[in-house]
Amino acid sequence: MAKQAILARPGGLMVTAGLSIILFYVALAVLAPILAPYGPTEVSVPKELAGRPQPPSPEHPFGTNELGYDVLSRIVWGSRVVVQVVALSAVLSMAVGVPLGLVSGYYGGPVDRVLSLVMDSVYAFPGILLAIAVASVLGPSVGNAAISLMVVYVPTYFRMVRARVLELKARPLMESLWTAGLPDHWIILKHILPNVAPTILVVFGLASADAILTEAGLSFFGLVVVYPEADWGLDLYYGKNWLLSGAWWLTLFPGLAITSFAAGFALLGEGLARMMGEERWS
Amino acid sequence: MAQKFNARLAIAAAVVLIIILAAGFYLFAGQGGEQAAQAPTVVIGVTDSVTELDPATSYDFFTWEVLSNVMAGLVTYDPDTGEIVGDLATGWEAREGGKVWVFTLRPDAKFADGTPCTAQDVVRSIKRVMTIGGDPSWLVTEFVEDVRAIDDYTVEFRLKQPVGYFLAVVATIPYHPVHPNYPDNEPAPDATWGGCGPYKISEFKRGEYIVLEPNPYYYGEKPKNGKVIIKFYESSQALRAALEAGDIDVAWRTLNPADIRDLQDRGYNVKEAPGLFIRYIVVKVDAPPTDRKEVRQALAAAIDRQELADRVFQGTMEPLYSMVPSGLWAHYPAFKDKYGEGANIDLAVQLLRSVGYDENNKLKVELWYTPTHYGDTEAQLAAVIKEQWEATGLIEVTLKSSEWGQYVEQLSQGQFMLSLLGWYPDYLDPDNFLTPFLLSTANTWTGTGYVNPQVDELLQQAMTETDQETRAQLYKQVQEILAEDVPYIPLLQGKLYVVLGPNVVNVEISPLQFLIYSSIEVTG
Amino acid sequence: MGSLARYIALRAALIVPSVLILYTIVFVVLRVIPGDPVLAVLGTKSVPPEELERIRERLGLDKPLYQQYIEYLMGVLRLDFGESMVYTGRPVWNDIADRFPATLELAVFGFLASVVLGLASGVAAVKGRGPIRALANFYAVTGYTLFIPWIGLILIYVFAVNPILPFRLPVGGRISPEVGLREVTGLYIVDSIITGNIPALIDVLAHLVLPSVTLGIVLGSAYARLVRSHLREVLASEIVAGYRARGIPEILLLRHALRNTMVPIVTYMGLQFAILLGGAVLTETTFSWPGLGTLLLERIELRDYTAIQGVVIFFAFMIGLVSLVVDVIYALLDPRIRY
Amino acid sequence: MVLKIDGLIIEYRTLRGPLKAVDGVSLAIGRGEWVSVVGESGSGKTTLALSIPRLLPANATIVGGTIEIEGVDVTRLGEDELRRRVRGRLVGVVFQEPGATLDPLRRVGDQIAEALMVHGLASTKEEALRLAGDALEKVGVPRERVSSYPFQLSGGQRQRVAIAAAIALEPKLLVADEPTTALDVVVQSRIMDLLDKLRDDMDLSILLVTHDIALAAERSDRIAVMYAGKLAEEGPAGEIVIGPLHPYTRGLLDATPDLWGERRKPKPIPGSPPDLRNPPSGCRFHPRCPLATSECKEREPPEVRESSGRRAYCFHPLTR
Amino acid sequence: MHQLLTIEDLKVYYPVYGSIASRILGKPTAYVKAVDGVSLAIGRGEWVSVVGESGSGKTTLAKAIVGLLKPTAGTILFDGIDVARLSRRDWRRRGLRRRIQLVQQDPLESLDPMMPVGEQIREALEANGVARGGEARRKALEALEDVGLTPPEEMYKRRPRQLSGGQRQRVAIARALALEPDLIVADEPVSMIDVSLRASILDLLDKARRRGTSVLMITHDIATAWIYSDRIAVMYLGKIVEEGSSNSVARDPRHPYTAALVTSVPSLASRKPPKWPVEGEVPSGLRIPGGCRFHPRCPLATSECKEREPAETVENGGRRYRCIHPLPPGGVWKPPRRG
Repeated sequence: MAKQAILARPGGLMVTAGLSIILFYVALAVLAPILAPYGPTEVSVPKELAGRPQPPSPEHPFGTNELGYDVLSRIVWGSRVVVQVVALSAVLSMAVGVPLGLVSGYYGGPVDRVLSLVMDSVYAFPGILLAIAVASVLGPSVGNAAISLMVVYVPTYFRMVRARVLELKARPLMESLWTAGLPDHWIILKHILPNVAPTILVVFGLASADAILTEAGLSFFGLVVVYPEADWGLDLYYGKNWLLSGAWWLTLFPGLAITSFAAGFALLGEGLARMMGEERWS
Repeated sequence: MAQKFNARLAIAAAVVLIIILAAGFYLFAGQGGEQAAQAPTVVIGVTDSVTELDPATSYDFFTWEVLSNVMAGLVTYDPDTGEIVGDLATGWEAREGGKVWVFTLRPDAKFADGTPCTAQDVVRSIKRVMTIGGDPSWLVTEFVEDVRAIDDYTVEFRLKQPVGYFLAVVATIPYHPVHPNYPDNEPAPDATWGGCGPYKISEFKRGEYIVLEPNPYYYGEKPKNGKVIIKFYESSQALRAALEAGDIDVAWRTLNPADIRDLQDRGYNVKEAPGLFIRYIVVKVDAPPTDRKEVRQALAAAIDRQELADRVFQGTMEPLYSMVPSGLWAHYPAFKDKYGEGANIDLAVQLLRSVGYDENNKLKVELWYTPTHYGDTEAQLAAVIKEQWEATGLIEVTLKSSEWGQYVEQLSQGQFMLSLLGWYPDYLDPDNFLTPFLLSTANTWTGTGYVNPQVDELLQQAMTETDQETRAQLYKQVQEILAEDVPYIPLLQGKLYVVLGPNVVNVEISPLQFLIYSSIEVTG
Repeated sequence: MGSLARYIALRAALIVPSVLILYTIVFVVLRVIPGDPVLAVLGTKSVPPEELERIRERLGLDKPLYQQYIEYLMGVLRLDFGESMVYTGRPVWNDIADRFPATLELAVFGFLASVVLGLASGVAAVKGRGPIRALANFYAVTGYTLFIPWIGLILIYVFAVNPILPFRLPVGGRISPEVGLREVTGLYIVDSIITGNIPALIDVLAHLVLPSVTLGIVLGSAYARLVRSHLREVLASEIVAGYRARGIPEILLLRHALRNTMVPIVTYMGLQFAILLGGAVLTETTFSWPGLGTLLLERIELRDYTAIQGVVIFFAFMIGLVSLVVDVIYALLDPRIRY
Repeated sequence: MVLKIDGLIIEYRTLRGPLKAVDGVSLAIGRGEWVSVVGESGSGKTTLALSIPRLLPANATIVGGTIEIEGVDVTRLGEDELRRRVRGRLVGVVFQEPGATLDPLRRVGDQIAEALMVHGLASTKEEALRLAGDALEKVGVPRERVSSYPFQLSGGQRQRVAIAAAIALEPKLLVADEPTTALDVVVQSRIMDLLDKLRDDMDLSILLVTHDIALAAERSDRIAVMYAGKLAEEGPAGEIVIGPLHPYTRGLLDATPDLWGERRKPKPIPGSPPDLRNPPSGCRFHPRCPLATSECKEREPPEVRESSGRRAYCFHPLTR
Repeated sequence: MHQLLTIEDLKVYYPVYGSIASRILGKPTAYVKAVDGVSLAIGRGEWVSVVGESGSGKTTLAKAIVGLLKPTAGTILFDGIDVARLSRRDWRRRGLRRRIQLVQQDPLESLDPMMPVGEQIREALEANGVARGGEARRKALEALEDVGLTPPEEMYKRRPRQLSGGQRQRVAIARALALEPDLIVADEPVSMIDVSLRASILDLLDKARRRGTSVLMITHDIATAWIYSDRIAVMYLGKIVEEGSSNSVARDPRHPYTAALVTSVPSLASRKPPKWPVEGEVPSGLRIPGGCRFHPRCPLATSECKEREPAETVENGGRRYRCIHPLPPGGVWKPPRRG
């Protein structure tokens, strides 16, 4: 497939846009010390102004919060937390969900039935509630937030991978592999996994979009980092207290960051799905 | 199929139509609402909630406020002078050196359905509290040996030991008589029979609202309004928005400081009253590094309370230099005397250096806070304290947080080096601001580990003493030791704010910090 | 229909294991949390320690964990969800019964809003022209990434605080107590209709607008996405080719296509219900909606074990029930389904 | 002439560039005549068939030529006119897997009746259902089946119902796009019998698209052989199978096993069909043609016409 | 003749879950008797075709032979081993996977789209211990060249999508042949292939047969079967109704069903028998008619056919059929008139 044609393919524009957004935020996270104009908890306005949020100005394009912290800088620094949590949780969820899904789907049997029942039960439960429950056990930290998200998204990967494996198993391909005399582990690793990989990529995009929102929810309830550390959801939580006093910038910008980053992943996932012609993802 | 489709369309159309109708209603509600009101109704908004409408089990500030408006106790506080005055009781007498208390009741007290309220009701209610053994029952069981009705209008309490401030204890909610309908030995969390106070509960929708109407048989002054509705909001923003949208007349507990100031700037009438709510840091004295007195003193010295009040609370709290809040009679600002008013960085640095800390060997401390229990400003409070301590150049602060349910357990297990906490008094006496914190047998819940036999003795002495002058003297000594030993660093004292909608002309707050609903007057 | 009844019974029986799984998860999770319901309520009150012990004993917290696990489970079998650990003597069931109607009302209207929005934009994403189509597509893909508290705040700002419409919508709660609604079912819409209280009905609907629209906007995008892809698929199918070849007008064709589209989407609605409940939690906090989600959050903070367990079991049960109902609806929509 | 296609060119826009699926095809069908278009996959036969009721996918455009049905040039008609005058009314269509065109959620009678009402052939639902029943009877399905859902019918009945739906409006032309590819020979033969009967009963013209030249030869009056978007040869069925003019037709015949002919191994045509995005120059068949000369590579082949109306496009037409 | 494969009274029944409830419970409501007592033998180097309509059970038969399905009853003796009873592991361990190869209908579906086709041949060689490493690669290249995919180095690297349909089927055959099997089971190997290319694919199988490999071809195309095979077995509803040398079965059938089949095949020939009429369609395997299973459609059926299952008649020369009223020699030319 010609590289230059990626934009012309169905979903190509979406994938490109999504990837750009994701890369933008990842770059922001990596380069935060260079890019952020101020430290996340640096009182960047004169002390007499530090009691009230200051509106956007040339020095502070996104304004400052009530403690005199620069909102733009906090969004830049906050991206580190979000990127870490989402990346870590995606890796963890895949590491658990994908192999389980592969094996469970491939071999079937009573283990598969029990595993599916457990995963389905968890999957059917509102993810944000589950994440909150787990996160409040573990206490606020990036690692703990990632684990909480993992609990929510392992079933997602598991179910998708398993469903895809079952789909593959029903195809003539599998009969051809069995009759070719290939051993099971080889079939799983060399044939099923590569064929499931696009699905995993799609699920990665869609689940990560959702994970960002769940992370924001956890953060909103103070379950990811401890203030004054910067994190979008937490900043939005405190920022909203000033909305009615007119300090809209404390609400608008963190919210935009959350939504746009999540949208990046959504575009990636959906774009990939369309590219592969498989649009039916729940 | 076609029919089904049309049915669906019809439903959709109906929904749209109803929404348009609703819109229209709201458009004209302004005009319509005014003529309808004859007995003015007051709508109060709070972010609190009413938990259990049973004085035997409820033990939170706001439920007590509501109960205090629907019930009457033996004694109460005069809103103007702050003195304890009779309410159901017309007189009382302390006998046997404060071990036996006898109250004489007024004969005209009646419950909201006209049932007279007698000494037997008082006795039964208090015994009920003791039997049920709910959360606040210790307020009775700690003090009262026995209670009995001598006749229909005389109640006698026999205490376990003489208590100088027993009247302040009797003023608390568990001592308020309840309607005979309340079952004797089981709690009635949803009961609305109430007591014999100025209001009766006409409707209670948990988590949504409670409606109070005047008790027609109330012996005291008639309320200045026809009905009180209290609506519960999830957040202070919602509360504020409701006020601005005109959904409520009075915005009561708890608006964010920022919103109070902002509403004031926008011309809302904001009523301010001194408050008895205090904020302080619990210091763990039995583990390094805060086991060294110099370290604790340095931490206390480096605090700039005014900055905290201004930057975090927009001036809605005041600096506090003792655990006993100013305004209460035994208040003595011991920390101001010892460490000065602002941040005493020099002293802090000197103290820290004296125990071997320097720029290369900084004092490392952990400060814990709980993010929501004390409102949304808590994280900012911690952040600014961190700034202040780190301004010494010799301290490195790590902030940690856990949510309330976990926080209190960790606290009581002494897991926190430094932790932010707050305190509402159970009864209005300096004892309630000192004993629970400093008496070594009573302060285990704070996890401080503070034990000082001298303090224990002083507090015991003050408890049984009935002379206020002598007690004040004893409490002053305790507060001086507090500033020296620093098991707690008092930070701030709350002020109370009621933001009034345009129609509200008067509102009063009782010395116990309760809003007196009957005092709220609205125009039109 | 006998087989349908048998099927329903079977499906209902299948709810049990998943309720059990969630109860177990929650029980384990709760008991490893440091935290204590007794301290959460009394922790900063000067309650004597022996008093605290006594209360713990009364709540059964001194018993071994397995005993607590089994006793609660046995209770649930008798439909007894236990008493709250923080509100003395108050059965958890009462809390659930109080709050559930609110959540149900929000869920139903949020669901309606999301279906309306999702259908409209899903169709627009396929059949619309130019910018409308692009916009609908964009919404379909990214709509669900709107953070509920954020979009809720924006709606509050725009429709209640600085209203762009000539009237304000209420920002919180389910009803203005002034309208004096007599409660029958707890579902205020139903109550106001059966008591004939028109002002109350209008008031309740007005209170529902912002929360359900918030929920609808976010959840609608999922439907939009599904409608879009299934509709495209159906429109490209032989079925539609057949209709087209018979000269059936586009509008009728779209109607038939939509019905075929709805079949797979209805199955999805069962799962969506869980997301709906999750979204309702955030919506409830944003709009002071006294529902089960806020109850759960409240009680998690207070470590009210019985209440949390009760709500989770109830949620799990509801989700099971809804997916059952969805499956039955599915059968009604699709004549091919046999039990 | 019921149908007259002249110089038709249809282009598809695809991701990897445009392709001409039909390139200058002319074809006519008279009343009651059965013409079969034979070709392999990618020959453009389906595109040609579906262009008649203008049912091509959105990425296909008629670039040139005309399609006249009963004197109406459908390439000039708007979507609305096509719907009202052409589809279903002048041209009925039977697709591959005819049963799949039935809406699984609706009763078959409703589906047929709907078309009748939309086109104003019935004014009431009852009348429409009655006519739908008539149509079912014409294809040999009991009229009670109007109230059945497709899933309640057997596979063969579904095919017949689909055909009934296509002829219910009494069109002049029936376009059948490989309606029997997925079917077994026994069923195929019965469906063909049905089409034959309908042709007689209704004086219907039939355009059958198939890859099976034997099937075409058995059933149709005339055969048009397509290769790579172009017509290779067209003429009376009998003449074509006995003595094809075009080497491709010959190849096709030799590659087809014939149970009642000589028992010999079929001969494959060497090579494979071309990529239409990048078709061979000159005669498109030349890379696979045993008779190809340099001329074939360079120029488009001329039309060879015979008095019988037979025509072929070849430099080196075979002789009998 | 020494038979390579001997199938004895093979039965393969599929459970049918007629309702969702039965699926949940795992209790089939019925069984489809896809293969219902089939006996068939294939000699070394022999080409046998099984011909039947869809639903006749011919594909199930193929799957059972290659060990993809566990037969319900009966034996499949392959070179003396009863493969019907072997576990999947035993199939591999005893080297049967190499010796019996399957060629499927749709090469696009049976090849892994993600792997270069050469690698797919190579992994089969390695998995069956035919060759390893560079040797395996060399053999894979050879196999590609053998089936006419040149240049093999270039073709080795291609993925299935980069090949035409005919080329893909060549790959599938190359993989099968590379393992030098004793038996190739080809399930409709050319039905998805363009007419002009079919012969070239079948020729590959024919070449292998001439080298001593037995071929079992499953097809619905009796004309092709007639040309290529030594013997033809005609299946109807899970039973072989007629079997014999391909010329005799295809041109001079004894069974009325075979007669209907062969007379329905379109032909260009000037002289061909008139069509034999049959009624209705192949019934579902769930409701197999009693007696002779063809009787409801048979133009020659009598009441006897309804009652008695016809026994197998074996003629001299090994031809056998199950019919109470078999056609006389040449009888296919005289179809009965039906009223």
